[in-house]
Amino acid sequence: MGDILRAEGLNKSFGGIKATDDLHLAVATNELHAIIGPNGAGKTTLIGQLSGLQYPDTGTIYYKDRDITRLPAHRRAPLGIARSFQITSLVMEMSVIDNIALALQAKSGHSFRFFRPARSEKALRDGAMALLERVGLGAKAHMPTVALSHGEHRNMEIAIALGAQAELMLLDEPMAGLGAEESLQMVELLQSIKGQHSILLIEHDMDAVFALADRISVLVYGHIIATGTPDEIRSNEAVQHAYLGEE
Amino acid sequence: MDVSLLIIQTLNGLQLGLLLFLVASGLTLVFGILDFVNLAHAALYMVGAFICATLTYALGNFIYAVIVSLPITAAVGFVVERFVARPLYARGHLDQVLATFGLILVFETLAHMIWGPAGIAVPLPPALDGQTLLPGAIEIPTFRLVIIGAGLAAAGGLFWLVNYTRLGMLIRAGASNRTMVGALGINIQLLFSLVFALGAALAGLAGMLIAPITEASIGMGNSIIITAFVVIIVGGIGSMKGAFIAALLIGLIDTLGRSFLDDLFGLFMSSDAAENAAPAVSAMLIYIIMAGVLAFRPQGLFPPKVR
Amino acid sequence: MKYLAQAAVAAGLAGALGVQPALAETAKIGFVTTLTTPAAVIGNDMKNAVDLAMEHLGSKAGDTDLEVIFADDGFAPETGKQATDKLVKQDDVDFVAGYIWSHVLLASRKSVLDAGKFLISANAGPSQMAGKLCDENFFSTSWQNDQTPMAMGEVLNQQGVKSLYIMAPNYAAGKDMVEGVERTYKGEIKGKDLTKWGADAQLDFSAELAKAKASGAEGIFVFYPGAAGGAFIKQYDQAGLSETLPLYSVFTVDAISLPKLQQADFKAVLGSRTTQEWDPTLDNEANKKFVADFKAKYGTYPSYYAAQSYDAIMLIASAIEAVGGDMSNKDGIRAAMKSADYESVRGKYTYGNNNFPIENFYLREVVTDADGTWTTKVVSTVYKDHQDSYAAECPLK
Amino acid sequence: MERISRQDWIAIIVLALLAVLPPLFLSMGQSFWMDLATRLVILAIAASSLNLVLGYGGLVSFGHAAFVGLGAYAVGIPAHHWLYGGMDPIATTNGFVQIGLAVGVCALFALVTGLICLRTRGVYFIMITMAFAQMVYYGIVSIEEYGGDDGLVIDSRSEFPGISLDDPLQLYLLAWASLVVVVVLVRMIVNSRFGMVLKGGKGNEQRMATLGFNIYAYRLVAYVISGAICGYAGALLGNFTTFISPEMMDWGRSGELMFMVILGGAATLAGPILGATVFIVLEEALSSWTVYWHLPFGLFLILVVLYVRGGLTGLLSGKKED
Repeated sequence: MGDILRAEGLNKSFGGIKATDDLHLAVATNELHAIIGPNGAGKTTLIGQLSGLQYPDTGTIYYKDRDITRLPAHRRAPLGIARSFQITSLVMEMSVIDNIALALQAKSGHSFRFFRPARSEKALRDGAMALLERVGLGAKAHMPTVALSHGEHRNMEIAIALGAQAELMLLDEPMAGLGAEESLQMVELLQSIKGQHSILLIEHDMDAVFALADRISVLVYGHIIATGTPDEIRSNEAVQHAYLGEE
Repeated sequence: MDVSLLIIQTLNGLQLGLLLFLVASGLTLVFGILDFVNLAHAALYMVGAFICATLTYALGNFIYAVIVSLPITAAVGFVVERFVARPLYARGHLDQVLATFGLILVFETLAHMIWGPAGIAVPLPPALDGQTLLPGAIEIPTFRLVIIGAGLAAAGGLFWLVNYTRLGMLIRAGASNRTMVGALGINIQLLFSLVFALGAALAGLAGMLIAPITEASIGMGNSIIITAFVVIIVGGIGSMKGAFIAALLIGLIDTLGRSFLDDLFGLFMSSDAAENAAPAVSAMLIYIIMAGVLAFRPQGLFPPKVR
Repeated sequence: MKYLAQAAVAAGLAGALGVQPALAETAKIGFVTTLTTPAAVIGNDMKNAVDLAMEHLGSKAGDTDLEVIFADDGFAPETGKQATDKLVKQDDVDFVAGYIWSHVLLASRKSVLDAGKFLISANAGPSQMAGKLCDENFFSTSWQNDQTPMAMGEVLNQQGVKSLYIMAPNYAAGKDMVEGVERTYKGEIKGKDLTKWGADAQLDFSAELAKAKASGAEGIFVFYPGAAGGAFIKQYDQAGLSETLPLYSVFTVDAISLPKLQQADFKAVLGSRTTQEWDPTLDNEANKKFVADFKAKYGTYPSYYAAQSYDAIMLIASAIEAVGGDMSNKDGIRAAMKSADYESVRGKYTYGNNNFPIENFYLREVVTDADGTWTTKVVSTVYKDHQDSYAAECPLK
Repeated sequence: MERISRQDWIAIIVLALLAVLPPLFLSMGQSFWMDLATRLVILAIAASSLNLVLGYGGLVSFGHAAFVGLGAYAVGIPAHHWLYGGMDPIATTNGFVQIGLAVGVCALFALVTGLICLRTRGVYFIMITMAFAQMVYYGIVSIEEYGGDDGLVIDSRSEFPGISLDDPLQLYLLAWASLVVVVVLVRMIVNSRFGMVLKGGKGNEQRMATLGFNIYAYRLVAYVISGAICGYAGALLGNFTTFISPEMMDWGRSGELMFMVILGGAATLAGPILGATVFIVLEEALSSWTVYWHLPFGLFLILVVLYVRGGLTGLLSGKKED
């Protein structure tokens, strides 16, 4: 079992501020790898670089040993990388099922098809419906996305990542803003897909992270100060000092 | 090519560039801080010119008229901000473009109804009229130098305002992060109104300065607004430095293009063809530059650092 | 059901605005001019003159009632053509007159002539319509564009101006004007600038004036009609060129720009010279009455645009009267117009084969009148009974 | 059969009215009203093409008048050479060739400018599309042979076997049929896979990218389709007015097209048609009322933008569609 994703020596700065500082990271195939770190540690910038919406100033990103550092986002997706957004990032104007169907559409050939109504494509619709059922949103498939709750939006994000049949999911704080019960449901959902995909999880919710993660990396000021199993991290002094100790 | 002509044309280009900067700086301020596309900025340029022209006759002196007109134009801007612009901040640029396009129609027609179609010629006090002899036996109309001076002074004032005052600090902060300024507990509404009024006064000043050269007339804003937009796009929206450099660049290119392009074309085509092609190409020049800049720098030459 | 209501309104409007059953006693004249944009200053002057003509006529030509419908061309050929179409199709006018701008006239001519109506230009005189595109139903009460600058070229020769710089706006008439002066002027042309024209015309001429000054020409010839004229004169003066580079203009200094220049006390314009087929001081009865009544009614001197518009209405009225109000007698109307048998304010003139006037051109000078108002007076006659140079290209006889 | 939505019904009813009313005008002897209707239908085609990118794609093009102008010149220039000689390869009055030229030139222009424009976002996009339109404007102004600033009178309309565009009714019916085709085409496109991606890109560009859609390419294709349709509208307009001038490409004209789309309702099928209708009727009614008509017109524009969200179609259908 090798590493599906490796980042080596990433650097990225905005103005004078170093958001990513000589960052090394490896995600093993089918592991759930969590990244934790205080606010402003550069988590979102990191996931931006991994998904291709931003490029590092220096350093290299390997996906299945292929250099993808400069590959734009839309060319990474077909390789099997999917990402969810910290701030819910769905097409609000469209219906729930249309959002999911788009993810499937992206996986099934090109979309320069101008005449046949997309909503009459059975494969897309049924597939999307199945995914919605899986995340518990089957009943709301035809509602406008904007009408759903925040928690439901997070579930949609997971459905989209699943729909993209991603080998590697980059999940940016899927539990942000969720209530206790919704968080629990999300943990269950992630638990159910764990092991089938490689997942890089960025999350603030420590209970969730320590419950889910195979390995955890701790990011402080753009630099990874420790990587290990939940137990190792719990007992790591540097981590406690830099991060957990603050609490 | 004649060197003294080149110098004169460079000064003319500088003058045009500074006028453009006065219009563009207000536009870029309003855009950078309020994220508001204001096509009607041109109407404020026209309103400034008309008010100043009227007051020149009422007060008997152009200088006094300018001094009195500036706050009046700012007040007009304040009112526009309150009743038209403010409800549009939350909307998309498309709605803003359309509504301010409507505003242009309203202002133009009102000006037509109030001041008539003829336009008003603005006489200058004797001290500003006539010629100034520059070193090298170059003669240039005194008032053109006045415009250059006033433009540079306004640019300097803005530079000071933006970089060394509390208002400027807020403006800079606002340009890069609107929510942050709100979070600072600043009365953001008031800040917006002030910025808008300042922009109106700058546009009005440009109108007042051009009025003695052309005249205050309806439709005078139409020709400058598009050019001013080209300036702020090339410079990078929200960037004062960008607006300044782009305004001078465009002013110089436009003026020098109009005067030397036919000679230049004459080098490699018949003089008749050159005479025909030159006006068209010089009219297109600024757009070609804009497209060229955007092709390589989609955010203009000096995009503000953070979005 | 808003759209249904809308359709109903549309249909209702169609009925209300529709053609009334033609009353034989009313002849309708459409008058296309510029009533918006800064050029409306010209259009308003023309409209005033038309109103005055109607007042003088008592809105009657013989026993026939006259009705004038004004339309705005928005200073743009496309809008002008639309306005013309509306006059022809909806108002069903018998004559379409007016037209300040050559490009508007060129765009609109087909709409009028194809409908079998008469077209009378009260100002624009593009070369095409004097030559190849002449038409038996098209008449001018002004001139062919080239004629006035040709007269100016003649004046320049007489005054011994050896080299010339030329500036004009870049549109049909501008090019005609340049061509006109080049046709008769015998000296050297040192340079030429065609500047942007239209709704967002270029009004800052700094670059061009600097070039003109550097060219070393002995005089500058310009054509800047309407508001642009005032702007030009001012910058010309500010650039201090009145000493070194005397101004010879056509259609630039007129009764429209002079009041504004006087208000701004722009003395440089006094004494400047221009050529024209008409002047308020021309000594004939019709002109005296026209100028006096115009001044009494509107408080300013009429411009040549006004004079030509006044003539256009008078010409039409004379033709209607000649056929006894029978608007179906096209041949009769045409023959009557061709005879130009009416009291023109420029004095008697005749029509050439292309239906452009064969008329005198005068040199005018800007002076102060007895009341202290700036106006013009005739200095000399440059051309007597002058015909344009395109008449030969016109297939009409 | 797919579901026919309320919006579709509005489009169907408006199109049906447009089929019936103008010939009625003509029979009443109201040829001027017929003219208005023809202009309206042609502008509705242009507005529909703009709606495809602006409404569904979220690409605020401020330069669509350039396509109208290019399309019109693609009719005028060949006709000009046919009558007055020169440029033999394109000298023709054959309508198919002219329209092919109009569509082809506009598609090409959209492709080339789109490659640059679509790299920019937001207000930069608005302004750069306008800049390219201005370039075409000044380009045409500079060509003296085609009248420059003064424009060009088209002395011979496009010729098609079996129909004569000199007949106002036939011209109208051609324009109307074209509008129907365009509306159907736009409907198909926006509901297709392609349309889903285009709409998704309007809603959330980043999301679409991370799903693997190269949104730039999709937008470019949409822009080219839109330009081509708009060029076709321009070819019709040239045939209708028989006079073309650079003024057709003025930025104000682009603004008017935008206004039609917003007024009628962006991203709705009937929106551009309703918008063009109200625009034309209002312009006509106000301008025959007063020369100061720009004042009420401008106020109307401001009020519509401020208070009529979703446009007329939104008001009529009473709900937002998915």
